[in-house]
Amino acid sequence: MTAETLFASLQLSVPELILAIGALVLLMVGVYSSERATPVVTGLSVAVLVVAGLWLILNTGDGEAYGGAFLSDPFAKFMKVLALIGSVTVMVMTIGQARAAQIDRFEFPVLLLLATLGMLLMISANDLISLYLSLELQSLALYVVAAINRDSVRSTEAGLKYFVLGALSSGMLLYGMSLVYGFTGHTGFDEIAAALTVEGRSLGLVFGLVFILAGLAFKISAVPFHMWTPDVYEGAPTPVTAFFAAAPKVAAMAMLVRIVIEAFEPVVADWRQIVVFISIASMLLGSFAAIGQRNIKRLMAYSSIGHMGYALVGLAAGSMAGVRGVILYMLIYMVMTLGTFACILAMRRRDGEHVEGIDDLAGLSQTNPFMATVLTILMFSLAGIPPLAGFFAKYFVFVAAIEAQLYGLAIIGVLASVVGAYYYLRVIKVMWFDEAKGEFARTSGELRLVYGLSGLFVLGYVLIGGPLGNAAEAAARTFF
Amino acid sequence: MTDWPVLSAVTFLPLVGALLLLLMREDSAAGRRNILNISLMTTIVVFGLSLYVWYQFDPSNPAFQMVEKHEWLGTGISYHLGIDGISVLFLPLTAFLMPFCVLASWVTIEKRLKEYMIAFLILETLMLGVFVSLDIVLFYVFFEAGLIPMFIIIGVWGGKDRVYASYKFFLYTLLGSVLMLLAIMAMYWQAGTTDITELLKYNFPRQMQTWLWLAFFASFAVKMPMWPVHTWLPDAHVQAPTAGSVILAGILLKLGGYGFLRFSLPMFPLASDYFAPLVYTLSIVAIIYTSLVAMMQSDIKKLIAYSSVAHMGYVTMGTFAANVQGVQGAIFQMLSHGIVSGALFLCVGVVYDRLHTREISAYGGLVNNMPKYAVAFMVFTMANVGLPGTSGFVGEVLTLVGAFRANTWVALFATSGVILSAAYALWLYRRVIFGALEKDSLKAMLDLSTREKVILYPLVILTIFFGVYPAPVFDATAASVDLLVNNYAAALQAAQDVALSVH
Amino acid sequence: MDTIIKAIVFLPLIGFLIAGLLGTQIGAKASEYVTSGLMLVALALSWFVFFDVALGHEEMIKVSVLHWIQSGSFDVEWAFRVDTLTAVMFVVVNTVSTLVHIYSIGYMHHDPHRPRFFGYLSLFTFAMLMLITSDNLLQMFFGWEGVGLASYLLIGFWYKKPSANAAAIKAFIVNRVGDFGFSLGIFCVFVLFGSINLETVFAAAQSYLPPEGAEAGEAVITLFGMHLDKADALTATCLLLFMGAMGKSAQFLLHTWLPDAMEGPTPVSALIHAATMVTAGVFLVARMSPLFELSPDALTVVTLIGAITAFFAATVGLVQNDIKRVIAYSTCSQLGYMFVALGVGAYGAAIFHLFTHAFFKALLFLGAGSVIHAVDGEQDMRYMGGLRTHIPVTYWMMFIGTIALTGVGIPGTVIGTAGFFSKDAIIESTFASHSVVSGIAFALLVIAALFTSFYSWRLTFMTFHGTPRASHEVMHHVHESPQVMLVPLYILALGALVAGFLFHDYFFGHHYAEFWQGALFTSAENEILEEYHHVPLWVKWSPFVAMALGLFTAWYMYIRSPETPKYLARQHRGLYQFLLNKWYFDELYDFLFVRTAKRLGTFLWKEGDGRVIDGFGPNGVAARVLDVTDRVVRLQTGYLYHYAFVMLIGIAALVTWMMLGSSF
Amino acid sequence: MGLQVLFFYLFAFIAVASAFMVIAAKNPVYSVLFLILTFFNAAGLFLLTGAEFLAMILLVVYVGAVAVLFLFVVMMLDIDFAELRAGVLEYAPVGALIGLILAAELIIVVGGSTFSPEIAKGISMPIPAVTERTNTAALGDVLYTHYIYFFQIAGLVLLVAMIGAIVLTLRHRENIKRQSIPRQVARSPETAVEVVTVKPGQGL
Amino acid sequence: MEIGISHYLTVSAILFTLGVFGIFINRKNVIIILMSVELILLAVNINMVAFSAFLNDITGQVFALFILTVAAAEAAIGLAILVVFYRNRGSIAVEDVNMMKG
Repeated sequence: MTAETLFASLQLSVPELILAIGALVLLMVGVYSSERATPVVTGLSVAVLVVAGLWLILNTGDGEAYGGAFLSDPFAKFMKVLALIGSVTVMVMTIGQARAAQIDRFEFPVLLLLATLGMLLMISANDLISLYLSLELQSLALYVVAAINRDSVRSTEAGLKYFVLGALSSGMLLYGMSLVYGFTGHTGFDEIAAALTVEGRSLGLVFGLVFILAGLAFKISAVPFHMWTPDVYEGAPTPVTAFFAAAPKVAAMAMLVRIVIEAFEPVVADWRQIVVFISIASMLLGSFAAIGQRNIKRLMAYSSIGHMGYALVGLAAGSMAGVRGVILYMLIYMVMTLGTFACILAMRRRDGEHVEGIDDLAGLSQTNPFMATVLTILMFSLAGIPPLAGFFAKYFVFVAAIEAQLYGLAIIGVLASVVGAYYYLRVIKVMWFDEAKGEFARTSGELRLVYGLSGLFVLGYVLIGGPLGNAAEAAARTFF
Repeated sequence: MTDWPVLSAVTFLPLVGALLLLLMREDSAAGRRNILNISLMTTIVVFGLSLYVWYQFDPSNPAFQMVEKHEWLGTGISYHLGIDGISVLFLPLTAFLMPFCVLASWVTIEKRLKEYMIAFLILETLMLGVFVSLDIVLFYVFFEAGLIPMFIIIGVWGGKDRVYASYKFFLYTLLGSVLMLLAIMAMYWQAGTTDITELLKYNFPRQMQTWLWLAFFASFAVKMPMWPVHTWLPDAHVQAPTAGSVILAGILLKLGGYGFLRFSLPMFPLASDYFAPLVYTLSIVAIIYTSLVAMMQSDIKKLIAYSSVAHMGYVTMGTFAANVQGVQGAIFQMLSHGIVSGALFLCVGVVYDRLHTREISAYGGLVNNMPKYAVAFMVFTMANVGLPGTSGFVGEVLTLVGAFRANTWVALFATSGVILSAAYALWLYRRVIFGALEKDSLKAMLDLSTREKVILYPLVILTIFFGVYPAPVFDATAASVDLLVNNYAAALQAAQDVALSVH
Repeated sequence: MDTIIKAIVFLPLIGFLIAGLLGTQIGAKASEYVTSGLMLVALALSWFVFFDVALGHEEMIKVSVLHWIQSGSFDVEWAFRVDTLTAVMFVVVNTVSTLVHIYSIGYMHHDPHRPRFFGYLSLFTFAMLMLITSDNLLQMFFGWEGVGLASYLLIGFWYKKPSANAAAIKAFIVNRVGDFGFSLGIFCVFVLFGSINLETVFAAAQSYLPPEGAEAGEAVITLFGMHLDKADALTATCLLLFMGAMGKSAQFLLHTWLPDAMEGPTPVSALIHAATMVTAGVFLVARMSPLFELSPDALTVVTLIGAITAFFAATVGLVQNDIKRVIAYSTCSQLGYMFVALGVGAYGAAIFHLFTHAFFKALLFLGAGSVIHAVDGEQDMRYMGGLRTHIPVTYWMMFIGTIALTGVGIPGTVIGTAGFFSKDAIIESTFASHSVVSGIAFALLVIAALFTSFYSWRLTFMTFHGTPRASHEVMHHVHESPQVMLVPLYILALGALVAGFLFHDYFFGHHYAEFWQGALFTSAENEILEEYHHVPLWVKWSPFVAMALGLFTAWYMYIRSPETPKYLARQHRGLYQFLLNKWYFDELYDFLFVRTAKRLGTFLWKEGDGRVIDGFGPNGVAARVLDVTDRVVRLQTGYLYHYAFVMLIGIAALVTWMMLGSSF
Repeated sequence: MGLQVLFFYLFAFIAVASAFMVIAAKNPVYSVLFLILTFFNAAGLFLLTGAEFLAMILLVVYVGAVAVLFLFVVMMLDIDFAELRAGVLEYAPVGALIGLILAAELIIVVGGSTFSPEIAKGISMPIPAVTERTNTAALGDVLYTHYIYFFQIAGLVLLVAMIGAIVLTLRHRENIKRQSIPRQVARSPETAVEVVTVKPGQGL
Repeated sequence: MEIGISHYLTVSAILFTLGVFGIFINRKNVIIILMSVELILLAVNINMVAFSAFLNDITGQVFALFILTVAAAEAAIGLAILVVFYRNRGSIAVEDVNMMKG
């Protein structure tokens, strides 16, 4: 690698560099300042993320870097912006919540920064090795933050479960990668695709594909590799859960899209079967299992399982419309999730105790109408009721599925969404129909800002959907 | 075509009212009054605008008018509005009922008035939007979004079992609609557009029509509701507050019928023809079955709800008779039922407000101290029965004529509904209104207040007016219905010719 | 002329609106005077029209008022068609109605709801006028249902009485059964002729059937699975229309509402349930004679039903004890006569009987009302008796009514009461007709005549003769009715006596053609008008004999030997009960329809909606979903090894699937 | 060649057998030791394929660091081994069945598959002949040039692991005595020693 | 008899399966699970190295090198989490890791 290519490569990965260097600097800042450095570090992390994001939007070109291992293209940029928004939002939300959630340690924002860096690298990964390494970078950071409330049994249990199953899944992913490497002789996506076109499909390779998809399915918590999700969502500190639910999903989904569309494009028939299967399984399980839940974080876990199933519907289509659908779905899903978690974070009693039961929301429409309205809008949107954003998200992926003639998938999908609507309705019902039991403490400004913006986005999607759709289309065109 | 976007204006004006309400505070009596006044003014202005639309509408032109079209979400979805003879009258109907809903809630809604009115105004926008949409996705958005405010209305201001009812309402209709959504997507895939005007011209393959038709049917049949997917309606009606019932029966049920006319019949003529016997059967079962069930109800609202199911049976029957009488009858029946059933629910609301029960057995002899109420109720009962001279008759007889032309058996069974409807309606009237005033709880009940008179009397007048002089309705709808029916016949004929030439 | 006709029809409506809407403001007296005054004007105008149209031979008049329904070819106007038939009905309706209005001023003067009552009366009149002036079937249906509504309201006028309410509903619903057929008939007409405007239909009907001997032609309509050619289609249409007539005119099988309708105030019974509304069926068949005439089969059915009704109602009338019910059954029976006349093609005779019947039956009812008024609301004849001396005017009026009803007159001459002319014409026409059922119809009619005579005199004897059986208290208060009630009786009595003599030539005699001017259609083969003059002498005498026999028996059983009826009743207990309970029709219908419908309704509600639809539908699905949820949630055990196990199963399954899938 | 076969089977058999013992051994300490044995044999297999650097790394990094870490934690978390629960194998038959199916499929498909020579031709980073470059040098050639990007990410991964381990386990507990060398060095006899005069026969 | 790549792959497949098996068959001790993960990674490494040798491509060895690196990091994190869990719960028996379920 010559100096010029290295320099060109560095130029393409400036946002990542900003994050990496920022993380190291903030680590130093944290280490060498007093205990109360956490807010400062958090604030600075936000700044780092914002700078990286701005640079990404304004100043980053398209192209390959590091010998083809790193790719900067419209798709990557779109998804990176999403991931950054997700991270920034969670970071902002934690500022006021860190102490209450017992995560007020300066390492926390640093770890989030490193995880975000992992995500960006994942999104840009164009090689099995870079994919694996960036995935691990992100995962390891997440294992740690899941357990970061180290004095809580639940938090550490969440971390343990997440870690054990995560390690198993990366084992599977790696095993698949080794097979793919072995059967194609390459680790680069483009070369894999080229080799596959020449060689055609072999069963060993398909096994590799299955293992890789299983490993990635774990990251987006798709059935049957979802089992960690409810427990980890419930156990991890709420800001951490919010983080889990948003940005990593975007990154993992982006990675999944890229690998199946780019590297495995020649064996589309094989991976489509698998994607259809896990998509259906996720939609169904997400819908059914959520009904019995009492804990709202757990509910959101099942909800996210279901939503990943819907997003996969678009991927199963494998067309440009499908990818566009997935992109929009992840965008909308992330906004809805962040808004919802902002509301969950705001569920704090007057005495400072955080509550997580759905029943604790009783009568919210009277005690805090604004939050109740926003949460209602978000719930309806998650359920996919028009004219809210969630409906359009579903619409675009299902259109793609219909175009790909995946009728069964589409039908099961919409039926599952009806079942799913049931539990979202329960949240709404509790807020509006039931009598209030007690009031929540006054919500901090940043949380109100987050859920307010989220609600506004969901509500106003009908107005801004056009430009967003075009951007998503441009991103999707990368692959076609 | 007008220069300013009148349809957008009429559709979204209620939202403006809702936004104004957001600024209001409810805690004081003056605040309450402000909320009520704003709501009332908004609905009245919207009604005025809708009348203007009707006035501007050119009845001789069967095509869509006052069209507005803008790019919207990409991928073929556009913001496209317009009205034709089939949809034009539903605007004034919707806008007309809203002020009554506001008035009906004037004193009865004690808690959370502001949210209540906002929900209603949003609902109005959504309902109006359904009728003016010329993009099928836009249509779906409006169609489906109506569930949200209605769910809240039933759930928050409803009766004892409101949770069950609101869930049932929501999930039942959602289930039907999502299948329609799939069909919409399939149509987009097949035809490459979601523009209704384009889709109307597109010939879908026969096989596909069958599936699309079934998917649309699933949605509209639930919305209508047709037997056997009607059971959400009695529950929803019973639990909903008075104004909610009015809207539910008056307009929301019409969305299904409108959908049949807008989509099923013109876009899938072959499938409509193929499935007409099914629709007939279900309509007949609806008419007879639900009439019998209605007869045995002990809850006033439930009885009226079941009678709505029966009346919607006439609509579906007339629609799928697919001749001028049937279709016009169906439209008229929908409009008339909108007025009459709305009025009946308002009537129930009047006594419910006084006694807080809907049990028929709790009433009796109301005519003794509420003669004015008795008269109004009588008029609506008779309209419900389909007495000539009331609006209920015109639609019923036309749908029957249409059905008779299509299939005499259908007309035979459907006509027997007139006997049953008389049975349940008059029996209800007798048990509530007639008889001696024996129950102490009833003795103190006062006759209609001024507000209630303002609510009921215009409806009485309209009921009779449209029974005697329905011409405005027929004038507005004739051209479009002719076009619809002729295209339908032509499509069938063409398919037959093809089949013949193949053999 | 247009204005006059509009005035005739709309004056009662105005009366209704004034009395109905402003009744409480302007007071009862004003309401009475306004409605009655308007009726008087309408009456005068209708006599004018009668003279102008029927006797003055003016052409048929058509007055358009307003467009009503226009949907494709289904084009209906609000319009008035006035020909002789309408003019006759004008006279009948407005005369009786006016008199009843006036009579009611006296009869109802204790009632607190008089404005409402007079409003209803006027509403009824308006609807009836709409019915008879209609120029299309739908407007006729409007009037048809309108009178039904008014009847419903008036029967249930005393809304505190549960029995009145029940009777009102019964009347409405049984009528609706008839309307069910009527509507289907209208649809048939529309499909067959492409229009329901009478003019168009009649014009088309002239040349509708293929000429005699020609091919029957192919099926023109598929009715309830039957492919009908033109002739059969016409028959079916007529039968369906006739079903409507049966309901409104309380013919056999659909008669049950009429006796119960006597729960209403007596003037109502006179107006609606004797003179006008119940004859609407007769009017309908007469009006549609251009169609009926083409369908001999339909006419046969009409004859048969009419004859059975005449007989059946008469038998029931024999044993009833309620004074109004006796008259009600009598009405029912007389309507049967009219239908027989229609059935045998003697439309003129039918309308003639309608005309005369209106006078004497209204007279009888109003008389009965006067009696009831006198004995303080008592209606059971077993608690009357000996009233002749207390209320002589009423007695004589009732007497005139009775002789008119029983048809007293001298056969072969023109001396006789109104009933004598009309009824005898019917009986003779029946005998003379070529109908396949003429024999049996004739026999039934003659027997019915005998019974008519018996129960009419029985009524007179039980009420006015013998010893008083009412309590002392009541007898003490017995008083003659005021003039306002008696004057209408006088007028009606006059009509009952002379109407037959005056008009029989016009209705069913030499002036038939120029009087009717085609308002009643008779086909070329129909020569009943000619033939009935040539029946054998015994036929001409048979009604008279029957009448005399009836009179004698009644005299014997209720004057001469009052123990006989009781003895006979004991002797033939079964038969007596059978008749007393009106052939158990109410019980039968209650069992067959009412209770079945209720049971079915409950069944469908609880089982159909509740258990099956909701059980397998929403509730069932919800329960299944919860089951699945339970199971799925139980999978989430919280144990790491289970989670890993699930992942392993997933990967193994996918691997196996891909392996097997690719080997296939 | 015979020797290579012999050693392959030797290493392979011991590796599989000891791997089985890792999961089957009752005592976790034994498990760790069996794991070390497995690593040794795997290193042998690496050697057989010519990946000598990796073989050494496996021994140094894995056996030397990771496995010892495991051993350390096992010892540290003073687990009461007597309380190991019985009846834990309820799902074992099903699990074993599925595991066997998976293994069989993998062996049949992966082990039984053939490779076309086409693939070997198209590779991008050929291993230089042993005669020219040692394995270690060959790795070094590419690791810091071509794969510098991956190398940097790997560094970040290790950084995260470090931060993670510290943030989770490091505790500044109160009331715990720690050695402080500066303090020890800075101590003077005056501060360290207190001279007490004791009267004879009285004691303290 | 030639030792081909399939021999190595078979060994690796067995080790992989044993590793997976070890995760869910084990109820005693979470540490065993961590060791099982190490077995899986070892299996992958054998695969990588074998492929590398038989393809004559050094990428596989580089990949294996990174896998070793990450595995070490993973082990560190895993043990750290295990330690904090033990501090809270006083046990690392797998059956005790079940606070949250449903």
